[in-house]
Amino acid sequence: MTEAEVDELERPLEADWSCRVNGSPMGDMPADLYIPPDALEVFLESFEGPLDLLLYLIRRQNLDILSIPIAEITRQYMAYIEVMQALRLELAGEYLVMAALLAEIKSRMLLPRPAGSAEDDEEDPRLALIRQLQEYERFKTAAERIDDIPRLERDVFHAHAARDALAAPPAPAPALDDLIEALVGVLRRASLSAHHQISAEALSVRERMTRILETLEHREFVDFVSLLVVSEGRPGVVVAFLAVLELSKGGMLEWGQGEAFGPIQVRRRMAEVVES
Amino acid sequence: MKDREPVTVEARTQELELILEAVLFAASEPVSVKDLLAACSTVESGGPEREELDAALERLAAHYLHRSIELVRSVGGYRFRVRSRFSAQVQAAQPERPPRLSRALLETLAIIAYRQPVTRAEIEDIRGVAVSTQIMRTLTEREWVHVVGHKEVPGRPGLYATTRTFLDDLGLGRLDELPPLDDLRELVDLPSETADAEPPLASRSQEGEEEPPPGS
Amino acid sequence: MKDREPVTVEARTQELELILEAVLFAASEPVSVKDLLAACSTVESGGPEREELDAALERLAAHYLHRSIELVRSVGGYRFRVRSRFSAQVQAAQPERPPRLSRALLETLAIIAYRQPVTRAEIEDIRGVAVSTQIMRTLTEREWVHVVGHKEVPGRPGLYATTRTFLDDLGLGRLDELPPLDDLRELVDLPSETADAEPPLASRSQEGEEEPPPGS
Repeated sequence: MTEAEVDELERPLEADWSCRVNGSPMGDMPADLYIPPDALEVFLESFEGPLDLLLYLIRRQNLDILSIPIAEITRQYMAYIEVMQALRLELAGEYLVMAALLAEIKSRMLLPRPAGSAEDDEEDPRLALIRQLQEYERFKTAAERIDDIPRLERDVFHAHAARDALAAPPAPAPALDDLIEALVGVLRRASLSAHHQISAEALSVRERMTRILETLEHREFVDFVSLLVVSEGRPGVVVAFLAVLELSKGGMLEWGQGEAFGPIQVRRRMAEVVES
Repeated sequence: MKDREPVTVEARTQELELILEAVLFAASEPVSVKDLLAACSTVESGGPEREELDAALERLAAHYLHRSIELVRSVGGYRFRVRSRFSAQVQAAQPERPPRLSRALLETLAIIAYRQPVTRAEIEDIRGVAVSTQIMRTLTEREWVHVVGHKEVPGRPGLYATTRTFLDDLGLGRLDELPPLDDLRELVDLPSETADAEPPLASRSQEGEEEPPPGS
Repeated sequence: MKDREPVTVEARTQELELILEAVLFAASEPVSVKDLLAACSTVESGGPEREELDAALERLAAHYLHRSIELVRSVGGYRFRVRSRFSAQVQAAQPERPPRLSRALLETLAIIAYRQPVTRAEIEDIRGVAVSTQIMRTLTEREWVHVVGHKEVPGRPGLYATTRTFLDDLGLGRLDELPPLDDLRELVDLPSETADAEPPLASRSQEGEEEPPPGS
């Protein structure tokens, strides 16, 4: 049973408090416990603890704890505990501790007090308990008031609109490390075959392949030699040459020679269909 | 004042108003003046000063004067909310109502609110029962309470306090706007006196559960 | 049609519109027609039929025609949303954390960087999984890769290469400032020596069209 349900049940039940319904009293139940046993279980479960129960008993008696015999309160309290046990409710240790405390107070009240000096030292054993009860009651009331304050999503509603039509901010460029890590992941996954797959070609060759393709974008023949940039020195020429070979092998270049011994020309190869 | 065409001024004001509207409806929290200014800084003719922003906010509020929502200002900034007279309709549209908070949770919350910073053991002393871990977890997950430190006693227990979210959710600006804690009540009184002593806020019917009729 | 005074009808329609407005702004999910009807059932003159609800929704949508938000219908029902043209302003006010680049995207980008010019099929062979069109679109939109030509094989697939922007964003001057593949392979080989015994995961990549380069 949820707490909410308990709360729901609590109110009608209290209205019936003084009525006897199905009134078969149980065992040693005190004479004023006129609650049907089924409802009693709900009723007792609704107490938040021994202080709550004790507070209820005292308020119900409408008596000053200082002026009533503690014995009476103790008797009633113990009766409730017995009922709880009879109903096989899970009896929290706190209830039993409270019962013990009440019994202790009762016993101390019975002891004759030595006259004179000791009177000031020894406080009335009921005082500490009363302070605790009073303190608890303040917060019990405060809790109810907090619950009464209009609360967001129960009584008060904010107005908002969905953001899903809004464009998300673009992801930042990857860090070099992220890129490397991703590639290492691919290589690792590809395991042995990766050695054949991703060959250790110099990146400069791959880059030059891209640049040559970009240069040849317009599909006009250019002088092959013009692709070999002499100003980059020998390594540059070699890189460009390898790039041209790679592209040719991939079927991406087309060769031509306008005249015998004329300059060797090269252009991007296009499918025949696209032409005309 | 810069010399702008009247038409341009009108268009600009209208644009500022719409930007504010977009930002306020998109946000899930109150939006600070600083953030509103940042949003408006994207406007072509240059971002507004505080004064112009306030004027645009007023215009926006006026636009919703006869609608079901209102522009409100809270501690954190501005936000739109549904006018309270439509609360019942909003609740009616919700297939499941939010669950009631248990008394145990509310009492724990009240003790933290009024006694903060407070340890779990101190809460348990006041309530006279153990505080379940579930309750502390619920309060923490709702972001109503958090641990603000540790008490320098053996075990260094956490010290709990309420959060800004707690105040926001209750529509309070400051902690001392909570209803004041009652003075200690004498444990002797008549039910009628009891009722008189309580402030009107707590006049809900549930108060009834405290005092059964004396004549039982 | 029931015989109501015109004024009453007008007032009723207005009230329905406001109720819908309240409910739709309070909700964090689309609100179903059923729930909207439930909210409207509280109206004095009796809850509306579906037809009247639709009319009220239309009125409400019209009211926001020139505002920064719009009433939209989606699968679950109706909801308000901020118009996309205010994306930048909302971002400026409350920056969202940008999404992280996915692993799949990073891998694709890395392969293009090291194997350019390269076709999508070749990337898929190396990764062992299909490359989504979304990834290629994102990479192209960010101007990190572009098509530099077409491979003269059936279908004439595009050849992808990285751009100057890609190098700039990575803070590189030239592509060969990327760590050489051989270094990376060492990284891979060291921990995966035991894994060599395992059957290659990317078995479909073995049909590799690419032969090893002449120089290796």
